[in-house]
Amino acid sequence: MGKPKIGIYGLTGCAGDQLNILNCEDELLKIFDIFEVKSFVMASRAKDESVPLDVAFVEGSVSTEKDLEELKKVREKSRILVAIGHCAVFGGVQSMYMGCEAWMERYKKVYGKEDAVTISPPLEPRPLSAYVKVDAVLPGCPIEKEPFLKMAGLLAQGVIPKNPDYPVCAECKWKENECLLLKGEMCLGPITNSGCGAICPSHNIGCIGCWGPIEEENFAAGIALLESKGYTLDAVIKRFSIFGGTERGEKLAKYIESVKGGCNG
Amino acid sequence: MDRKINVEPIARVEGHGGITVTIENNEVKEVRFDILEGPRLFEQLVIGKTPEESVSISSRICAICFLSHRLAEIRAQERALDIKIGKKLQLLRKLAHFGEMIESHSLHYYLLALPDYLGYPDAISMVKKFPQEVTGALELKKYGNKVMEIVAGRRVHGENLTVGGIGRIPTDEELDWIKKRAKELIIEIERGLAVWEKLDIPDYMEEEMTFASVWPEDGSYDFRADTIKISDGTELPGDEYKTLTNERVVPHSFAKRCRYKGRPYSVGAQARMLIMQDRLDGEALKWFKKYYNERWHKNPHYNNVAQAIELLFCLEHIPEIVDEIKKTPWEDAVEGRDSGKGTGIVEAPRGLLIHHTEVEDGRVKYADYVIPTTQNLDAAELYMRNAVENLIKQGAEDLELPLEMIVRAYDPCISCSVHLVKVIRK
Amino acid sequence: MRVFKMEKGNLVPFLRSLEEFGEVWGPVKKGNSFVYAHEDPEKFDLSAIRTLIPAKKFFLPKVATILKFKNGAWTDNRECKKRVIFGLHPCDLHALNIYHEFYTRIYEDPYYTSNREATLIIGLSCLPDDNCFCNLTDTSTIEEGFDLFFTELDDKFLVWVGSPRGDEVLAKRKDMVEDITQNDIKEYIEWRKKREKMFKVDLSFTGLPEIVSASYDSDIWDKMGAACLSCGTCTMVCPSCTCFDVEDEYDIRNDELNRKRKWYSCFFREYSMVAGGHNFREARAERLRLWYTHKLVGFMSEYGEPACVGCGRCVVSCPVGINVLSVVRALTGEKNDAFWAKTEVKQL
Amino acid sequence: MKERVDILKCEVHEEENPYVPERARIIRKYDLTNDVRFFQVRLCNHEKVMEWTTKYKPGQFMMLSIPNVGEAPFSITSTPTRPGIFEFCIRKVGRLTGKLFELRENDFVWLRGPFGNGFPVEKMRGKDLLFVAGGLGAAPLRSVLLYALDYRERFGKIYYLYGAKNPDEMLFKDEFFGMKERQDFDCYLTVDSDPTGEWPYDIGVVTTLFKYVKDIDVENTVAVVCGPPVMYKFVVQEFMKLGIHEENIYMTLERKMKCGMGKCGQCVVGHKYTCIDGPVFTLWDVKTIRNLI
Ligand SMILES: Cc1cc2nc3c(=O)[nH]c(=O)nc-3n(C[C@H](O)[C@H](O)[C@H](O)COP(=O)(O)OP(=O)(O)OC[C@H]3O[C@@H](n4cnc5c(N)ncnc54)[C@H](O)[C@@H]3O)c2cc1C
Ligand code: SF4
Ligand code: SF4
Ligand code: SF4
Repeated sequence: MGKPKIGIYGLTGCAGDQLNILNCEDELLKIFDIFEVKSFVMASRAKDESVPLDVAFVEGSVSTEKDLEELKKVREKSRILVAIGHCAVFGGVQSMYMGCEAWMERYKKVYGKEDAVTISPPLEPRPLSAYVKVDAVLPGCPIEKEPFLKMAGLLAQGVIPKNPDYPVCAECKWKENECLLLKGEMCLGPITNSGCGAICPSHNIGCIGCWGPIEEENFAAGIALLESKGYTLDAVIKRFSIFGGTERGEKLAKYIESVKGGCNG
Repeated sequence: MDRKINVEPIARVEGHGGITVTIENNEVKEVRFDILEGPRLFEQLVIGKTPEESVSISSRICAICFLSHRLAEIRAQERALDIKIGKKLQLLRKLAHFGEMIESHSLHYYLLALPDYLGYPDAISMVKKFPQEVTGALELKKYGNKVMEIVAGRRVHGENLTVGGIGRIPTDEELDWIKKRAKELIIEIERGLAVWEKLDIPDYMEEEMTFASVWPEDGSYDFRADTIKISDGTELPGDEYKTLTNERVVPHSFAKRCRYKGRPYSVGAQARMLIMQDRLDGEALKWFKKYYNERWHKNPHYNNVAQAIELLFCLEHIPEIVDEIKKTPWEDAVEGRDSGKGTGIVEAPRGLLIHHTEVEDGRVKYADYVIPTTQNLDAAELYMRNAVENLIKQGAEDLELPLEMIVRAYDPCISCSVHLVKVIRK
Repeated sequence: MRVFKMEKGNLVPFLRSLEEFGEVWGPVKKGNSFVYAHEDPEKFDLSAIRTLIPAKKFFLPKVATILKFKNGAWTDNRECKKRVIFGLHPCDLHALNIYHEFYTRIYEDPYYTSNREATLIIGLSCLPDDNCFCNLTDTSTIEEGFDLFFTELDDKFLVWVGSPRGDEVLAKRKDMVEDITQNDIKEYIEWRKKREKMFKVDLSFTGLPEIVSASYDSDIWDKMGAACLSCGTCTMVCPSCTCFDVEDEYDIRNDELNRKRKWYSCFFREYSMVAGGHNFREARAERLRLWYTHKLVGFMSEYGEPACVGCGRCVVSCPVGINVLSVVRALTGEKNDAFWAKTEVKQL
Repeated sequence: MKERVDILKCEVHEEENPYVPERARIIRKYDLTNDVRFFQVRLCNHEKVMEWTTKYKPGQFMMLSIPNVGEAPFSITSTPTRPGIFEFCIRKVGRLTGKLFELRENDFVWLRGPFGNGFPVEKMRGKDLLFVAGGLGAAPLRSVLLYALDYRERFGKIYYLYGAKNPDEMLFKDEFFGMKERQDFDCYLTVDSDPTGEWPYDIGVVTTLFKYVKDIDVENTVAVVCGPPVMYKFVVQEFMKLGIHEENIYMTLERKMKCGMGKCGQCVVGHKYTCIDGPVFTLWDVKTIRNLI
């Protein structure tokens, strides 16, 4: 068995996940050594899109027809497709209004008219899984070095990695932090995927949820709890939606509909 | 000869861009720098959010210069809300900002730009011939990252620096490490700078250019100010940034375009260095003098070396920033109002960055972001057209690499440029 | 038990001198709370009540590599560190005793045992705050499970020797301690009386196992389940929670495979999930019931005492107020103003 | 740092660490159904082969490791009366089992164990035995069945009732077909449905086989059921109808396990740890510890 062939791709996003791969300064040469990197446009001019890949890492949300085309091409030639980063896994901040205010209206507010830009028809931003099968995910805005290396390690061994199922609070307790929620701060730890190492609470900053919603999030209780601490429903919903991605966006829209009608915009 | 050249995607830049050149009868019909990165509508995403949320969201515009975005937004919010911060916090922000410059410039200079001049597809392939330079680059990058991690919370999208405050102040041990390591690394960047001397800098695109950058009020070479200076001598108060930028939408790009007095202009390390050259000092000044010549005013390739000199400048100044932070006592910010307008102006590694915000009752009502790459697009197109015309005359076959090199010289951060577009108000 | 007394001023030099056995750890302030840290004993805070994370972190580390795989074989990877831990209160020591029983029953957990043998345990007396209820769980005093135990009186410490190791340590520091007098005993008795009066939690734990068992079908579990965030905080802070997860990680830096174990919680979704995605405890209510039955009933039938040691950590940690006290109140029909009990959480 | 005085012990003891798995070689494998595969493995360390393969009890399980993927419990389907090897039948359901199915003969896996209480084979002595299996439940049952047959003289009457969804889903079909020929015990096989039309025996759910159970001494019968959770209820009803005592009815249960030694907690039910207090439980246990099935 030769070295696994990999490709690293970016759709629409801030490139933070690819950057954090480049940020593995001590391990970068090693990564290029254990894998045969066939395409990593952000780092190299050399690329070969003609060969099938063992693993494709894809960052970014699908936000134009062109993104979608590229995603489908990558999917087709890759055995394992890994969504990296919040945009690819959940849709990114750009998808926070999913299930709510019409996207085209907002688009027009920025660009003036629907067809102001003709280069590639825009799409409302969605995660990869909205269009293709995704074999593994590494969330985070951005992904972190340690979980990435862990994931790369297993992939290099031919094993598909699995993410933890628990929220930031667990890691926060491991860091022995005082709970910010108990101090009345808006911390999204309990409904957010772990993996970051509870960075923000460890800096006395409430988690803003950038690792996306945990699968079993009890956001109804989260809302009720924050309301009991004096935050308005509107403020809580806004905060929840920022990194809620398309899925929580839709859930929130339903929730708001049921409690007060209207939308999270 | 009819020819259509399409370079897409452009490698070793952040985001998705493409260059389309159409040549008919040996005449250049069109040179187009397309931005293919999808729209994310940031200026709409922040509407209705709190100032803090707006900072977290808008810093996601770009990963490489997230901190600049963050600092620009923080500054905009603080001006809108009339929040006054203490000196220690100012210095901490400055330190983090220097960290970002070091990280971004080392990434760009060594890993993204140098391979072109030396004839490699990427930096990893350079390891054999230039082991010291490549490992040195990684060390510098790691250091810049570490500074951001310590002061800003993490390498990318750290949340530690907030409107009017900071979550956790770095410990003395951390600060001491930052200082010590800065001194150790100076040798690395000087080694990198020495490579420039041996390079052939192409001239087929040259044309006199207008430059713009911040103009720090305290007379220092720095990356934050409330005033913009243009190379024609004009000084603009930050709030009047539109006099410079004049954004417009073009159909072939999700990024808007900027022109000053109807002409392209350029921002970035080269612009900063030309405008603030009298404020350089130390070794950085010596290297600038060594490499400076008339072509700096008309050739974008000098942006690369300007970045490397700036990197050295940052390393040289970090020790004194650290010393000052340590001796300055903490003061809480003075709260102002909950409605108002404000503009935050900073230098991102790749140039002038402007965040404008309007807040009403603690919620963002309007936002406008003008990104360095947006400002550089027209200049890049102009230089590419020159290059194509001259290269055709010289009968050159390979147009792709020269064009890509021009684009890369701008160190474009395409994902930012895209979302950062003017809101049309009815 | 042998008892000595020590002048207050001798404590710091005494603790410093213990560095010769291993790292000296003790409670230090973090924000408004406390954590065990390896610092100069001068920084130890004798007034510390409960630390954020209990001393179990020394015996079952939050994350540890237990095995390494190299050249076709798994090898034991025991990293034990010699430590002196100062400042464990009676409730913490009771919890450690539970840990000890649990981790040595039937199969001895070699990692636990190594860590335990490498640790010198020094207890410290405490005065309860509003959330301590070790008087209700019968864990407010301690007879065994420590090497030395310090009781802080007005102007001195009484030092109880709980093990031959403790005796040996003290024997080499004879000049720091003195024999006790009749008067010291009197002072101690006064101190005990004063302490007993300080417990504030007004609640009866009598008959609790039966009550919890009988409440199996009570709807309070659903009410709690609606509010519980499955954040796992309660299990992380509980000194008698023992669960862990095991995971293989391949480290590309050193080209080696590590089998790691890390703290885990019965509140996490996958805890009770088996092949085919079937989950024996799909509803959070069921996980809560498991925890409380395990703490208050199950352990009782196995070890004759509840697994709750009354340290109050869940009381101060659960963001929605689910804790032993509020649950017992709910089960026994007492007034309950916990968030989960007051608030109707409407699920989608 | 100063040399530390040696009061605290920090040496790693030489005694066996029950977390360390032993290497074993897959010596035979074949498909039992389209997603269940039979694996026969042998420990690589010759010195341990006999010790390990004679000391376990039917109904116990091993923790099987594949490096990088992890570890999971699998019932031993072979019997200590036929030592030298371990046999497993494994259904492909996820990461570890998926990887296991990629392995070939002569590849390695890693084992530790045995764990669990196993069936009370001593208590069964002299008793009539009634085994009922459904689907994959035949795996742990096969072990105790073969054991009982190898020590045939120790037991009274033996009934083995086994039901599968359809003929293709029946494990060890040939082996059990062969057993039907034996005169010294009663083996009955059934399938829920038979799309092939070639099934020679009963058709219907496993409980329909109870009609064949005759002349057992209910006071002196041990009944064992293994199968999917849904089956338990109905089979237990049949046992009760026959009048078998709750404490003589045994079943094996499945929970997630990470250690097999009553430490990780993931298999806990009430105050029972399935890995050490089980996986074999009596009906009485099941009734008193709620949530067990
Ligand atoms: C005592 C006992 C005996 C068993 N005997 C057999 C047997 O003989 N043959 C057989 O095919 N299977 C048996 N199992 C089940 C077997 O352990 C699981 O099928 C196996 O763990 C699935 O692992 P996986 O990595 O392939 O699946 P995963 O990818 O881990 O997950 C698939 C599903 O299995 C669950 N799961 C994960 N780990 C375990 C675990 N350790 N135990 C149970 N479920 C788990 C997950 O929650 C998930 O829902 C037995 C289980 C127990 C407890
Ligand atoms: S601070 Fe936030 S992440 Fe940490 S425990 Fe509290 S709620 Fe959870
Ligand atoms: S704490 Fe929350 S916001 Fe901060 S990095 Fe982690 S997931 Fe993101
Ligand atoms: S009971 Fe409280 S602390 Fe425990 S998981 Fe639920 S919300 Fe978290």
